[in-house]
Amino acid sequence: MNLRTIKCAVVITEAAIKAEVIEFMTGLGAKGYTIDTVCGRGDRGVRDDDAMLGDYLRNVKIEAVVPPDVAERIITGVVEKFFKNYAGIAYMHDVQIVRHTKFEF
Amino acid sequence: MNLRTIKCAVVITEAAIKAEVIEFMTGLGAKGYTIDTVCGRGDRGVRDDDAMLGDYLRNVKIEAVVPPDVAERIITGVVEKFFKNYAGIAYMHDVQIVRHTKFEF
Amino acid sequence: MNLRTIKCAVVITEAAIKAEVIEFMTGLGAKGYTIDTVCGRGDRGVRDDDAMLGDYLRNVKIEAVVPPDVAERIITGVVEKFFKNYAGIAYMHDVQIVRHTKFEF
Amino acid sequence: MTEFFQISLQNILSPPILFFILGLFAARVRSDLEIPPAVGKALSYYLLLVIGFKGGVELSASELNMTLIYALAAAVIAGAALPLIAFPLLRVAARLDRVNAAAIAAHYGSISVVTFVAAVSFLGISGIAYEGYLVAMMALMEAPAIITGLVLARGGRGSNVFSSAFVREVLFGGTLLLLIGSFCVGWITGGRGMEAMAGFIKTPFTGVLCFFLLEMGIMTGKRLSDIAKAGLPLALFGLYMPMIGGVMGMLLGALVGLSLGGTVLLAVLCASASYIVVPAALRHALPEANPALSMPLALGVTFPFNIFVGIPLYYFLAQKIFMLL
Amino acid sequence: MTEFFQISLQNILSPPILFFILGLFAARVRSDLEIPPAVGKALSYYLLLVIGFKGGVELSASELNMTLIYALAAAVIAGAALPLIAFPLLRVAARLDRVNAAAIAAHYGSISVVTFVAAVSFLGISGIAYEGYLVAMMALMEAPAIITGLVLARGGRGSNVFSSAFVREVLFGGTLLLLIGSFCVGWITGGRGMEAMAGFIKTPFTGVLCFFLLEMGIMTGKRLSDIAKAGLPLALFGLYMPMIGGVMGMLLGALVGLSLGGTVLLAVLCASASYIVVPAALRHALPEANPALSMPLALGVTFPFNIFVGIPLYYFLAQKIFMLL
Amino acid sequence: MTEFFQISLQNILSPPILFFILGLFAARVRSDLEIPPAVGKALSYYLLLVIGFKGGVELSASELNMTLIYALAAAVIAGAALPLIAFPLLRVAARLDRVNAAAIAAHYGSISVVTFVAAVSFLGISGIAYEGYLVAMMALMEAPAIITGLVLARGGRGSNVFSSAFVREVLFGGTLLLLIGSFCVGWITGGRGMEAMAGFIKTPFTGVLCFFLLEMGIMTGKRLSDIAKAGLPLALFGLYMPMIGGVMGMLLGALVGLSLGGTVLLAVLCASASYIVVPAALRHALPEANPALSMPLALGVTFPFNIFVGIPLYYFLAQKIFMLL
Ligand SMILES: Nc1ncnc2c1ncn2[C@@H]1O[C@H](COP(=O)(O)O)[C@@H](O)[C@H]1O
Ligand SMILES: Nc1ncnc2c1ncn2[C@@H]1O[C@H](COP(=O)(O)O)[C@@H](O)[C@H]1O
Ligand SMILES: Nc1ncnc2c1ncn2[C@@H]1O[C@H](COP(=O)(O)O)[C@@H](O)[C@H]1O
Ligand code: NA
Ligand code: NA
Ligand code: NA
Repeated sequence: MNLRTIKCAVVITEAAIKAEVIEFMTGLGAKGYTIDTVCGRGDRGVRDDDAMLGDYLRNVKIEAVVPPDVAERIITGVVEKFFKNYAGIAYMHDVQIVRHTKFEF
Repeated sequence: MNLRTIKCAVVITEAAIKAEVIEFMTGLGAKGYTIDTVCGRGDRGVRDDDAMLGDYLRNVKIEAVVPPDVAERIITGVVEKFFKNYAGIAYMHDVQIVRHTKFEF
Repeated sequence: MNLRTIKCAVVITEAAIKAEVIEFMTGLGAKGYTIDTVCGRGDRGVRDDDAMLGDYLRNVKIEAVVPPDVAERIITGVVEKFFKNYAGIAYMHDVQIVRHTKFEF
Repeated sequence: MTEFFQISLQNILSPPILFFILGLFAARVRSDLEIPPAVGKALSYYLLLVIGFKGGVELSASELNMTLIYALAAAVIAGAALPLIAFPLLRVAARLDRVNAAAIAAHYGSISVVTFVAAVSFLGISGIAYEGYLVAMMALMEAPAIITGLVLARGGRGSNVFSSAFVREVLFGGTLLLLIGSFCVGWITGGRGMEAMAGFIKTPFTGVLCFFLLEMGIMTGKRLSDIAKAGLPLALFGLYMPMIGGVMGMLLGALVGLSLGGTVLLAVLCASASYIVVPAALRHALPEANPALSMPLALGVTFPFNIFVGIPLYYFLAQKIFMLL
Repeated sequence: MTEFFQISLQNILSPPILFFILGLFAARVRSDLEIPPAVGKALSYYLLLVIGFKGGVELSASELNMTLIYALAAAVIAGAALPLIAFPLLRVAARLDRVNAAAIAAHYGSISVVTFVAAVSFLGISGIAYEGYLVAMMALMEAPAIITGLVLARGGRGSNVFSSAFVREVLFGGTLLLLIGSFCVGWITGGRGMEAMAGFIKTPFTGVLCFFLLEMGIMTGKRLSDIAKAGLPLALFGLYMPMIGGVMGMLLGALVGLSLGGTVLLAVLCASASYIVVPAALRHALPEANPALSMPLALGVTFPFNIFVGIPLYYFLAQKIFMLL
Repeated sequence: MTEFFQISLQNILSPPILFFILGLFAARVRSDLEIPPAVGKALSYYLLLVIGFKGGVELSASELNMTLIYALAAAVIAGAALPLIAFPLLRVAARLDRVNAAAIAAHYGSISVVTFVAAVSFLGISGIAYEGYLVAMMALMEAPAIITGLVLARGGRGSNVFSSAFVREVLFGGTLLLLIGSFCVGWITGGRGMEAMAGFIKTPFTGVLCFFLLEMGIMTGKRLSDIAKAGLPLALFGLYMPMIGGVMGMLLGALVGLSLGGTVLLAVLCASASYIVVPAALRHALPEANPALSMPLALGVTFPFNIFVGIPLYYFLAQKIFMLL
């Protein structure tokens, strides 16, 4: 099988907007995603997993393996759409995959 | 210390076959791995962490820092061996490390 | 927006020294970090999440998106400072980001 | 008939069922109400421990007779026979391919512990006793059901049915092991053990069951939409198959001479479908089978049917049968 | 006065409060003592279930009269009115911008379930009864408080106040849904239900509350340092606002004819500030508001104030009022 | 001798120990039975809270006398002395390097709370009373043990023994803090507190202990294989060291005038080895030490030895000693 290089777009943000961000990413062309609950720290201070106090204190890390153009639209898009009011970062990096049709429309 | 570029092979699949996949990866030459439980969505629908209902509904993310040839064999191998019947994706990407002997045989 | 390539430095080590490693990374110039509890295996054997038995059996995965020079100092630094006595690995890889000022001083 | 309505009303108006309804509602309105998975798992372990332990203690109190032997044999037979009934129905009525028909058949040969627990608490409220060894019967139904299913899937050829992974999943799977283990502990320690454990086994039981059924309701509610995908024929199977199983269980119970309570519980075992042990086992032994078909059916259709209609129905019918005897 | 000291001493020397202090201490010395989040969440669900269920059962026992109607109306009014009092204070005294002032105002119109539970257990120790429907009153205060807050933030224009996300967060949010749901279950099943559930509802209650307040203490302790950032004027608001609310609650309670216990609890509801439901709702409905301002205030200042001083104080004052009546 | 067999049989046939065996079995057959870590941690906190609280309540009931002072002193001495006995044995018999010998020595100077709890429930079944302040003694043994270990490791030079991290781990570590904190709460609230808490402290205790020992059995079983790596001399040390400690504890107990129950518990404290607090502390204070050596030994060898053989043995011997007195 021949490998192909596409992108992995990663968004780390408030669990409170998990659903919105996922919808946004799939809307831009992500055919799938993987999500995990994480803690962290940034300009908006420490964000720790106090499950009792609710999602808005926790972070989620959402990653989607997508074609380069989709990845770029995702990371630029989330910054514009969400990161004015919500805590978060977004980045992308190259990944080599086998079944490229699985990740493209 | 001089850095060296090798690969990080990532496999996201059903927790049910965690043991088999790990064995497969170490068998191909991974001297270590890091594993985490994740949720996600793909062609086989949403896979969420309903611990009560058992592993086959959850995903694990297994990553192994390995030499490039091993990484390639891992991601092509898991696709052939597991992803016909099991949900999952696999990819690899470059990483720079310090103690390369730690990751090679 | 124009993208810029910087680094993501990843450290996987014993949860017991989580605080020390974070301090070390931020000390070297990481303006933020994301952390997660993971399991894994390496030269020091299997490290699984037996929360009851305490942190020293668990791993944490700490990643920081930072300028290349900081990333290099982090991964070479943690190896020297911590990995003689503690279990762990460290690596870095390229990532493209949008708001580079967010990650640089 | 009014009598049956009274019974099912009494069932539905009990706290556990009402919390199950609350869970269903929460899931439908997409509430963020959700028992953390780790806690849900611990609660399920609590129920397994309690049910197993109680069964063992009761067995230790009752002297062993032939009925026990017959009953255990009946359980094995039921576990193996039910898939043979379900399989053709699934092939013909639901037009499923061999593998998926066999897989689902295995689910219906096996049992749902939570349905059993709900039935036990239903009998408790009505103050009806049952044989302690019904827990053992429950434990004996899993394996035959799965094996039959695998043989059906392989078209008669039961090749590598007993892979080590399979054995570990089924015989040593957490669910069954804790159930049987607790059963043995209860059996060994008997009344003395129950004395020491009562505050844990009896005091919070109903409440924990409510908490647990709340979570079950949420999980069931989440999957209701998947049933549409499964299609009407399959959904209907999820409704009539438990009744077939229930009747078969009742007749078996009366045949081997179980008490009224025992007969109801055996009916519930035969009527219920596994959504934890069997899916896990088949994921390894029959990976070609599509879990997205069986899960919603067992959890989304048959489980609520038994909770709302099945349990009171089998009780009502069993009463009638016992009057004839 | 000595009388008040006795009351608050009796309050502070009760196990729940002492465990709260232990938690504060643990956080201050940066101990690794920490209830796992999943368990903490489950415990909070337990408390909601218990409080809701008990309230429902008690309501089913008492005949419905006009007081109930008045009381429920009073709750809605209180929830809507308190933010109108808090808002100007925050704008002027604490010099906050419109949005953040409105956001914090909403927190103080709403309620803190844990403070309510602590007050219930305080009344329990003193053997003072209260109306079951106070739980319903508690549930009715959230929405008006948040809506008022949003209208204030939007400068009168209540645009898109009722977004679907908002409704789901507030009406169908886990906290409220479980509280109201359990209340209904208790109401429907009444005494019979309580009989079946007592071992879960009553037996471990105080102990679980201790466990939970231990965790609350840890979380509060962690946030004490953030208060400094909030600044003195805001911290002071966290101290005098509950007293304003408490007095208002007392008068409302006496006015609508609640019992002594009920009056104290209404005072506690008005005095307490939400740190779970409101922050979650506003994160969606008012994202410009900075949660780092409201959280430490409600959890770090007002919550401990009510636990240590507020509850006994409102009880002491309510007694005095009832003597005059 | 038959008498000893009866005692240990009665011990082994108690639900907690049987569930421990079930856990061992589950781990050996690689079952997926596993209490979620979050729940396991919460259960351990429950046991700490209960043990601490009960101890405090009992202490508040008994008048303070010199025995208390002697006993506390004895605990400190035991904690500091045991590593001095263990160290040479480890150096010579097990041929360990200085650092690892010192590290393991510290483990055996310290204590295992779960072993203590198991002994308490063992005494409870036999209806034997013990001094409440044994909990305080338990708390006092940790620090001296670790400090002695560090001094031994540093070859006499106790440099940076008291790093802030060290103090936080040992004095303010979750385990110890919750134990002492609950002890104080129990002491302050006394009988009144126990009244309010009994439904949480006493009712589910044995059951929770079963659940917890089930998990302990699983964790122990998982580590049995690691013992092979540790080597026979070290494994043997894990068997004879507890007996040395046990005898020392008994003599100390009799010397300071503890009751029979108190003497047995002190023996258990001296015989047991820490696998939570000490490893965590040493990971910071003595990172060169290899945790893969001490853990399997304390958890895989000494813990089960004490559970199965030690506890009944120390009880049997203590009885004999008390007959001579
Ligand atoms: N430089 C960084 N590297 C890795 N993760 C980061 C970084 N900055 C922020 N984060 C993550 O993004 C979340 C929100 O960041 P912020 O909006 O800066 O508070 C933090 O809680 C971290 O989890
Ligand atoms: N494009 C993607 N990006 C990231 N993760 C994915 C993607 N597609 C699938 N996954 C992950 O792989 C799992 C199985 O995928 P699938 O086999 O397509 O159902 C999903 O549950 C996700 O966790
Ligand atoms: N080659 C590897 N790939 C990914 N993770 C690794 C690798 N080697 C070690 N690790 C992680 O680093 C931790 C400590 O490694 P070690 O110090 O080799 O025992 C392990 O528990 C794994 O989580
Ligand atoms: Na069945
Ligand atoms: Na309020
Ligand atoms: Na010891």
